[in-house]
Amino acid sequence: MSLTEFGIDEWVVVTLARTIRDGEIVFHGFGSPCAQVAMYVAKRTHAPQMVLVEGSTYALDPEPAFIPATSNDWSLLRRASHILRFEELFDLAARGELDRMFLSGGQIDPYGNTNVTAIGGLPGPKVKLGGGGGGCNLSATVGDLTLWTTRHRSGRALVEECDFITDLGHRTPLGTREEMGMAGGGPGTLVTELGVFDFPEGRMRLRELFPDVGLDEVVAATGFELDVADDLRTVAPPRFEELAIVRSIDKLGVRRMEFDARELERRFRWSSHQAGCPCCT
Amino acid sequence: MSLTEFGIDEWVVVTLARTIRDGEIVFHGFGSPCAQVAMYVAKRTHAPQMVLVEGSTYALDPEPAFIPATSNDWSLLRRASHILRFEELFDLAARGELDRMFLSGGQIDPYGNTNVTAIGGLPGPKVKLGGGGGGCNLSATVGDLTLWTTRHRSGRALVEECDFITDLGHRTPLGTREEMGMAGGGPGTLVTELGVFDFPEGRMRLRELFPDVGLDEVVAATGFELDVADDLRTVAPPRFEELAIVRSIDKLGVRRMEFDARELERRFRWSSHQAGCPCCT
Amino acid sequence: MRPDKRRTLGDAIELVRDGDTVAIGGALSYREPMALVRELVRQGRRELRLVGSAHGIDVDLLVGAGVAGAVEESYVGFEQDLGLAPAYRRAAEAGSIEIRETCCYTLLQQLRAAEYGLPFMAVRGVAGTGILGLHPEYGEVECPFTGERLVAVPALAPDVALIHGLCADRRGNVHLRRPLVLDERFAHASKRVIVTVERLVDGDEVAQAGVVLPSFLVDAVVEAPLGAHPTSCYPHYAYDRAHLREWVEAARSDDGVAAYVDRYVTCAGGGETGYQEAVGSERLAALGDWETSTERWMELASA
Amino acid sequence: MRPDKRRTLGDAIELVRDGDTVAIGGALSYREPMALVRELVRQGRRELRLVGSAHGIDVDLLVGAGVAGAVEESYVGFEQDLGLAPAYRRAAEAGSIEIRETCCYTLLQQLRAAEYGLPFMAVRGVAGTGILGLHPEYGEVECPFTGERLVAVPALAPDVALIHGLCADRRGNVHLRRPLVLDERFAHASKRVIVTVERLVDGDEVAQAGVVLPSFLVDAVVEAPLGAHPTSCYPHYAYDRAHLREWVEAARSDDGVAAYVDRYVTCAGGGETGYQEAVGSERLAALGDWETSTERWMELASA
Repeated sequence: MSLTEFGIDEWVVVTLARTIRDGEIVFHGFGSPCAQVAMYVAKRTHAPQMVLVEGSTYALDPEPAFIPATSNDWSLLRRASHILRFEELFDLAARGELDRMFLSGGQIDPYGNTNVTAIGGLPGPKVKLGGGGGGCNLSATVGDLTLWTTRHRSGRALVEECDFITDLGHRTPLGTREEMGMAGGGPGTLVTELGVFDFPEGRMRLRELFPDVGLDEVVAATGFELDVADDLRTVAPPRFEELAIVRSIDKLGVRRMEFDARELERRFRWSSHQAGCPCCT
Repeated sequence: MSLTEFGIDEWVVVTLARTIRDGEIVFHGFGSPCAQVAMYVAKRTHAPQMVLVEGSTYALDPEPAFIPATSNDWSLLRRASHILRFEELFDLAARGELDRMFLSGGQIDPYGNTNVTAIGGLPGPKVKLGGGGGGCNLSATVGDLTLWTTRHRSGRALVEECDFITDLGHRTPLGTREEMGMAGGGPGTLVTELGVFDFPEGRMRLRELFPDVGLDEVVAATGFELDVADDLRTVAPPRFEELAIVRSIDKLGVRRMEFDARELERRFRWSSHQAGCPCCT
Repeated sequence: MRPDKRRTLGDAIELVRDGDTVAIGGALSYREPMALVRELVRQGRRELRLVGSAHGIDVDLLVGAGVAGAVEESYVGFEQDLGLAPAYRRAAEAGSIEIRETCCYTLLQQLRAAEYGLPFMAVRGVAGTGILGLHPEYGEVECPFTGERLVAVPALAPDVALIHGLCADRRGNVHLRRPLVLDERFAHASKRVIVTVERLVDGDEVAQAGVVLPSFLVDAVVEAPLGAHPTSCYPHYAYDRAHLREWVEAARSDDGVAAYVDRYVTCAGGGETGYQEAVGSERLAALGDWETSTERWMELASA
Repeated sequence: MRPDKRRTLGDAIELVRDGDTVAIGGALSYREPMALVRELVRQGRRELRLVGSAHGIDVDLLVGAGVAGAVEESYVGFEQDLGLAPAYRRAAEAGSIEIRETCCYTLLQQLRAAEYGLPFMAVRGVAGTGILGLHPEYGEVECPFTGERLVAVPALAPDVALIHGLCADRRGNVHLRRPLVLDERFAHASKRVIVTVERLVDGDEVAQAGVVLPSFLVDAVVEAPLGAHPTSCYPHYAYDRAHLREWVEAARSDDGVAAYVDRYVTCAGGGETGYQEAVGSERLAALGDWETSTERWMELASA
């Protein structure tokens, strides 16, 4: 694919990358190729001083030749400055020094709570999902959370109430983060394949749309009353440099595993004047 | 010195060595040359399967070419199978898996409490001693403690009551070990330059005398009413093999640093028939 | 000399009793003690309570083969690649195993309590999540200094830890390389520790390589080359993604699991030799090629 | 590139403020951050609250030079060899510093609490000892599961940790070799971390040697060859026992301390160059000979 044409997978990755601020210590969970690739994009563009913590090896700032389909693989150690111990990663987070983490979920509610444990809850799940890894505690203390899902359009991802809360958003039935004594900032951004959300006062709000998505589609795909920003915008397009990095780091295309085949058919190209948003093709 | 003649320093070391049982995990504190040399003697004679943990490096089963006068020295790492982390040593002890530790003290009371913090107590010490290192907690949970002092004769070492309790014996003003919930067994043996004590029902009792020491001397040197075993014996003499090991491992003679010069003048030799105790010369 | 802790796979697994709480080392598709897992299946252990962080075929196979009674892992599956763990998912949905899902950090704190000889540890998170509701054994503790109320978790000392390492000596000094995942913590916190290694070597060699688990922690050591297959054991071999796919396909039905177990685990050849014959020696050898070039490694990673 | 954290010794020590709680790495006569200690003396810091495990000349010099206001170490001295720490002892007996003697393990648990982001940790021992009475800040906690009452100790996050390492890169990735003593825990628990190293090297070299303290923990890194002298920094040099003896003799009086400080610390040559000149380059070079033979090492060890 040329650099003048790109897919939603690449755009989502770049959009995730842009939630990272330079200098942050950032962690993606395992089994999270979009977030994983996004971190390399950020590191090589606007956030050279971020500390990139690999999701299962806990390698610091590696330079993998490719991203494998499993997260605990020696290919992800290449040129790492160090490999944190399991304990060190979690302690760093518990004492509030892990600045950002990426979290996804089979279900996400308006407060940004996520369910990666079981559709239908436990016991007696309808679908037993994989589980939350370290998210349950990490989500409580990490400085800032970037959420994402690539299954928004399914209508099953953004729900009024999670069947089970695995990872903490801004508020649970027990109260707010503050009331529960959780020091982390909670979700700041949610990126889906339809648009980008923020969390003013702890509740999800649609902030940006991808140009080939209508507001009505988002409303239809969302299981609760949708807050929409007054100045709803189009998601900023990726830059050539960012796309090039996505493709060079993710040679095997593992980021695409997160998307339905139909979503991957979405193609964007730069308008010739390069000023505004890319057009859908 | 020939192997038919030996000093009290060597005899004390060998006597300490014999308190170690084969297979035990054994630790000496730093600044404890007699205990340190004793552990190598045990390891190379009756306790080949003990795990020898060096006192400040936490090296396991090293084979040093010599014992230096400081405890945290790379010379004590030679041929070690492993070097435990600081945390690992203390956790091992806290969970009750460190079988034996050697402890000394500027003061030792009849229950085996020791003071290595301050003569005269704190604040306002008469003499500020070095401090207890890790003994305060270790003495609570280690399986068995071997105490020693080389200053018994001074009359200041074995006292009715410690001015300050640094390391736990069998009973403190707060109660017994059991009452305080301390899982370790407490002191099993005390070796001094005058004799050997055990702790039946948690109180010190003279069990064995060195052959050149009279009971009256021990009574005079001890600051509390002395319990004496009915079958008071002479300390078993060192074997040639043990002496040879003491001398080969402690080439610099650091064990002697623990003794007054006068004590080092005490010399023993094997009686020609080798049956009984050595005679003083 | 220290006692010789070398055992056969069969003898080592006799240290595991029905109903034991069993900690499994490694993670996901990385250095899982698969030879020991297969031996548990062969010996027909039952009602094991599995604990661990994020795992894959090890737990899925034990659940599928009816060895597990309860699963206290933070994740079981095959990531975005091969998706949910079919046997685990089916058992969970059927209610045939107890799902005690945990969080990596909570488990770490419970292991630390055991390792530190303390009856509990505090955690900052968990409150407000569904995980708390799955664990009536958790409690609460008030900080005597700040008055904060924190979730308290009890010490967890697994009955047995199963770990696959790179090399060891006969006394049980074990060399591992990072990532260590929870292997160290399991070894320190567990009552019994069984280690398989790619190679048994002499004491000097393991000391030179770097001992991570000292012998006094280890009860049995078994030489089991390829003992992590189909997960990776670098630098010896990459993971066998095609074999994992085969498992995931098979595990979609009880019959498929039975056929897999029959073909690979309890196969005629017997033991690990039989397993390796069933997988094929050429294919196993190819997994060692990862280091020859980036292209070769990518090829293996996308097999 | 990551920020360049290289600093001069003088600039680095400006991260330490009067009254700070300062953790000192190393132990006894091993790898203590003596160049930083001497710079604290040169800059005239006051009322520092020192924390650490078993230490020697570092603490004794800081006490002697009037830099320390409180000492929370588990031991200060020169073992059976050179005995009690004269300056520390004199200040303790005169009541001119606060003696907050601790136990290695208690300190570890307090550092762990800070490192784990928890307000307290429990310890098994301490009850029944005099150490408890020195620490009104300790408390008690009841286990929510067993009902046991344990001593609770509050989190201790030192303001600054001072550590001497083998090598580091400019970003602050630091290589240490075992024994690590509490260096790692200090680096994780402290608010600011200052590291001196024998050699500044490039990132590849420190990664190859093995990073023990990753750069994000480290605030300043200073190249200070011989920066642990007169304590050892293997493999570079053994400890200088004769120099320690000289200190112990000097430290028996305030005048002796002043003369030592004048000769070695604030000497005309200035800074560490002046220190090394005062000690003598031939003598310093000789300490590197430990590896030539066992006999030579024994000679150095009994100097």
